[in-house]
Amino acid sequence: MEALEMYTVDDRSDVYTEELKLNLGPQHPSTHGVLRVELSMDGEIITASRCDIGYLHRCAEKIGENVTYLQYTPYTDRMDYLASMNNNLAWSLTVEKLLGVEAPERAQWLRMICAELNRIASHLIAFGTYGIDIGANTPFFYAFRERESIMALLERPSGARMLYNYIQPGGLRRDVDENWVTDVLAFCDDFEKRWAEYNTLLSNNRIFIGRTANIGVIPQDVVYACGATGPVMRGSGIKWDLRRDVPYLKPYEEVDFDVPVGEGTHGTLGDCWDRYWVRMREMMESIRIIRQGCAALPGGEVMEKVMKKMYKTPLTPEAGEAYMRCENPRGELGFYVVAEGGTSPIRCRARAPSFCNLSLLDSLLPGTMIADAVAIIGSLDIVLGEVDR
Amino acid sequence: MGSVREYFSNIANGLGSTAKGMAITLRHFTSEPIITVQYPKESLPIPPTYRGMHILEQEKCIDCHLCAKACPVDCIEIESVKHGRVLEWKKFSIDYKKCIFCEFCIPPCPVDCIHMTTEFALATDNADGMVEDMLTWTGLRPEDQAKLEGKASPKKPAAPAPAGGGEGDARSRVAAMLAKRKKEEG
Amino acid sequence: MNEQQLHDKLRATGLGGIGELESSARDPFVVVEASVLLEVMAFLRDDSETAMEMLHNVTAVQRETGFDVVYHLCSYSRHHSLTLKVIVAQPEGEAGDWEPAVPSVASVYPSANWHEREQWDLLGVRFNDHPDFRRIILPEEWIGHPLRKDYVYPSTFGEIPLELDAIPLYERDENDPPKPSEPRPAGTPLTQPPSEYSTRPDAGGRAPAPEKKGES
Amino acid sequence: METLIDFFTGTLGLGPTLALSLAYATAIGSLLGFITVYAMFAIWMERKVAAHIQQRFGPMEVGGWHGWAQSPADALKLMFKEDIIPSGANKVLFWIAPAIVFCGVLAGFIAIPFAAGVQIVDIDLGVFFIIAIASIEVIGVIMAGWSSNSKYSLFGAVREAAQVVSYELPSATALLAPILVVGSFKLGDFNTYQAEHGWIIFSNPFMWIALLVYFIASLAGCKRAPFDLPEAESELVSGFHTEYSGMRFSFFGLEEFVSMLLVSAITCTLFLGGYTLPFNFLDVANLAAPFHLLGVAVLIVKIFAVIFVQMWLRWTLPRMRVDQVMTMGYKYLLPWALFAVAGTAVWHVWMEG
Repeated sequence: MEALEMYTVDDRSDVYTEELKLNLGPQHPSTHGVLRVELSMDGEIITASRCDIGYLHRCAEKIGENVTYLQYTPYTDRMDYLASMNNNLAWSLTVEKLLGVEAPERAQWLRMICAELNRIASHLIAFGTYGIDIGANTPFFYAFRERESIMALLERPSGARMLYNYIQPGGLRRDVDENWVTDVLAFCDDFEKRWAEYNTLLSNNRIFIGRTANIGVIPQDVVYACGATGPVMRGSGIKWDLRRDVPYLKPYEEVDFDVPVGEGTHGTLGDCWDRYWVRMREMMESIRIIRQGCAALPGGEVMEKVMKKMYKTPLTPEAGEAYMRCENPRGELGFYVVAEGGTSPIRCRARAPSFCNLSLLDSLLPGTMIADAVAIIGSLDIVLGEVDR
Repeated sequence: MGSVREYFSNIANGLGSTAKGMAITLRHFTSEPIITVQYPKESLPIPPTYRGMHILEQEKCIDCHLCAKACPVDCIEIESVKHGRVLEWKKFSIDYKKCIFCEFCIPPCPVDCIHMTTEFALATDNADGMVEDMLTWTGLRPEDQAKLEGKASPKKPAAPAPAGGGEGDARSRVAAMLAKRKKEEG
Repeated sequence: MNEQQLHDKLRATGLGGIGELESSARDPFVVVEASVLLEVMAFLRDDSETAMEMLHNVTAVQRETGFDVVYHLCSYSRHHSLTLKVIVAQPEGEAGDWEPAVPSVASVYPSANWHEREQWDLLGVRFNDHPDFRRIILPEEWIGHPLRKDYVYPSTFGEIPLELDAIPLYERDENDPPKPSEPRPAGTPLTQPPSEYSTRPDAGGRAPAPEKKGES
Repeated sequence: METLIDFFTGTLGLGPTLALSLAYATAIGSLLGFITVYAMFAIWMERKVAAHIQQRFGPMEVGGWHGWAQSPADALKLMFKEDIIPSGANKVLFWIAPAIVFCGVLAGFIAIPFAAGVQIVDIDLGVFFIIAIASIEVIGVIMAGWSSNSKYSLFGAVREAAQVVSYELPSATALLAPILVVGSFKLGDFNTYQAEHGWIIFSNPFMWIALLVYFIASLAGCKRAPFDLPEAESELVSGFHTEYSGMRFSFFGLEEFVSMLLVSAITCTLFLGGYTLPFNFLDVANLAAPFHLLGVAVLIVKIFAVIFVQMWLRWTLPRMRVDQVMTMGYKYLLPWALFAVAGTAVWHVWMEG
């Protein structure tokens, strides 16, 4: 094997051992897409790692400079394709900030409910695929069962199952049907029972805890230094949530919810299990938000009359720039848009949470085993569509 | 003593959590209903808002190209010739290799002639077949033909409606769907 | 602290090269000289009142006169944020492949590492003293920086053809030619070239006001 | 076996050597047939159990009723698939590795008593013969992993070697407990003992520990979840058989199910009464000539019960890490196996005085 040129001396004896280079990905079941990690191995132990991304680069930022503000909405769907609703929301808020308009109140509440439903769906994927990473296949199917209900709910107003393109600058594409709210509440009731089931099956399983506790510990200063956000940040015990601390939608100020943080229940604070458990509890917080949102949902229009003409005449914001941060399931998604008149921005930058969270990986892997590498990548919960954009 | 207690609690915890997990899976095995559907034989309901393949009501269309301009991926191609108020259709095609089903072509239409159906099964073994012609007839209609012949130089004869493809042809499925919908609406 | 207080605080450090606060912008920003960038960053991070723990985002923007490098900083303990800008003007007579250079802030905020690599990769902005200065998304051997306004899409990468038509979608069987499109009667010559709608106008000049062609 | 030889010499009047060869050929042929049919059924069953645990249907199309013909169809498909050998692989080892893996497991069956008299050879050290011969499989796996010239395969092979060698200890030790009770290594004796004295599992409370330890260790021996490290799908792609395709690949798949059958047969014979019925309310072993074959059915039902538990566990539990597997083997299973053996010995000395 050509990769075995480098010989290293094992400190413990005078036996010569060889360093093994292992390519984890881009075609690998557990890299959650097309991530490639170049590992240097000493037996099962990783000694060094180097991330290689870019296999799913689809020129999203270049496209943003060539289409109108409205036309870019479906492209944001395809960044973090598991949380399209949240991406739409972030982009719409950015454009609204640039235009200086605000969505009607009903649209704001519906946006919140849809974004939280999508957050649950996204965390369900994180939960299910994390089970598969660790080797438990069944929780994945149970997670998809509930995700299917969410997709069916979101499909009714938006017309699509994954790439919703529903939240648009100025409001929503269309109003929900009359039974929708009742069905959402019915889903919430059902989901609570299922959630308890997930915990019995996977979260509290001794083998699962053994595989995830004390693995991939991220200290708080590293979180700040590497720009990690979302559940990765909260898993390390930092109580920060844009929804609570910088409410970007009015309803978030009015609903009551907790920000779950890691507590180091089964080991060190900031390990894989803490990050996993933060996601699990966030699903229940989202259910709380959805319930309050459904109770307080006001009537009215979902899109201003003035904004509706954007479908025929492209939006032309004044020259200027806007940066908007939103709490996505994977962390803080930021859109930075620079306009110089005209119908397209001259720069359209997406600060993707997965991109920043993934930059932690190289510092986490050395010293762990190959099975832990899979657990750590899974606990960061990356979506490569967003990393590479 | 701590480690001894840990040793035994590990065993108890391991066996206990395994037993609880097995109880859950056994309950699913025995009593929970099967939730998947056998797709081609049965299928889940699709809401009427679904964004599937397009359908064009050609009689209404005024050839304004607004849908083509609204398209973020430029997948709509329109060709027609105007004889005063009469339209001679040549082409109205949507390239489903490009289409991202974003629905932006629907709202700009001033006459509400383009719609999205619930048809989504686009799989084909021939990528060339992904460019769907939305027209149900091309050229001039016979009455328009006669009208034009009366006052202008003779044109090419009007074309009959092109024969639809087989049962599996997505376009004929969409056409059937629209006919059914019209019937239901009365 | 709001942006004005942050700006006063920055001014009070006595570092030169700190511009005025652009408070009229939607996100108020401060223009900083590249020479003091690192000191400003280090001050904002370490001072207990500013306490900018995180560098949220690094963006480069190409304008007609040069490049802006934009840093979005935010404080998680004090709930405030600030935008810093370094403006690198394009010198007279420089060609389109001119590469602006700013100091890398990766030594202050390690999170800048990947962001700066991405800006270099896509926009060709050099970050001096970067710990691992490589392309991040495109291959190392790639020529040019695709987000530049004057970037021309290459026809090949090494020996790989990049034009879409050069890559067959699938291998066609010679004996089974693709189904020809349905026959359509020939009409009068086209009055409008179809290419008007199949090519995209340049950014900014897109989609004129709708005209009701059907009623002419 | 003797019945077969008698049939060939007596009824057909053949010479003793020919009769012996023909008898063995018939016995092994029917065993192979049984194992093939079993493996196909077990694969179908695994898919069905997994599907129903996950609220799915599983295979439904091939063959009509619940896709019963899915496995034969898959086998047929695999047979016609291209046999790819990666460049740089050691061709000879790559070719023979699946055969060695399969032979090792298959050889164990010659000592299994399926019913009274339905046993190819009743070897004196039958229990340890099976344990020993089934370990040959490890050699095949290491050959497969090493010869593939793939790093993932190599990882899988090394994990398999470490795991199986470690888990031989607790499994063999746990089997000493029933051996102590019966006082013989002959598998046939276990059935006669249990026909007289009831199932060994009820003979003393320590036997439950021994059964549990053996069951867990045998899971590891068959590379079943939660010990499926050698082929850990999410870590090593497919472990030692990553590079295999077609029929050679299917041998590795079959091997897993056949070794499940083998360890379940041992579990049933040594702990759960073999082919005898509970409380021996129908003395299967001493029925009239054709009816003693009923024992085969009894044993198969028991075996499938054990196999169902193995499948059920697989679809419930996550996978362990390699160091946790070693900890489990050496720190948990081995001491408890020794404890069960010692407890059994003390119990029987004390009770039977």
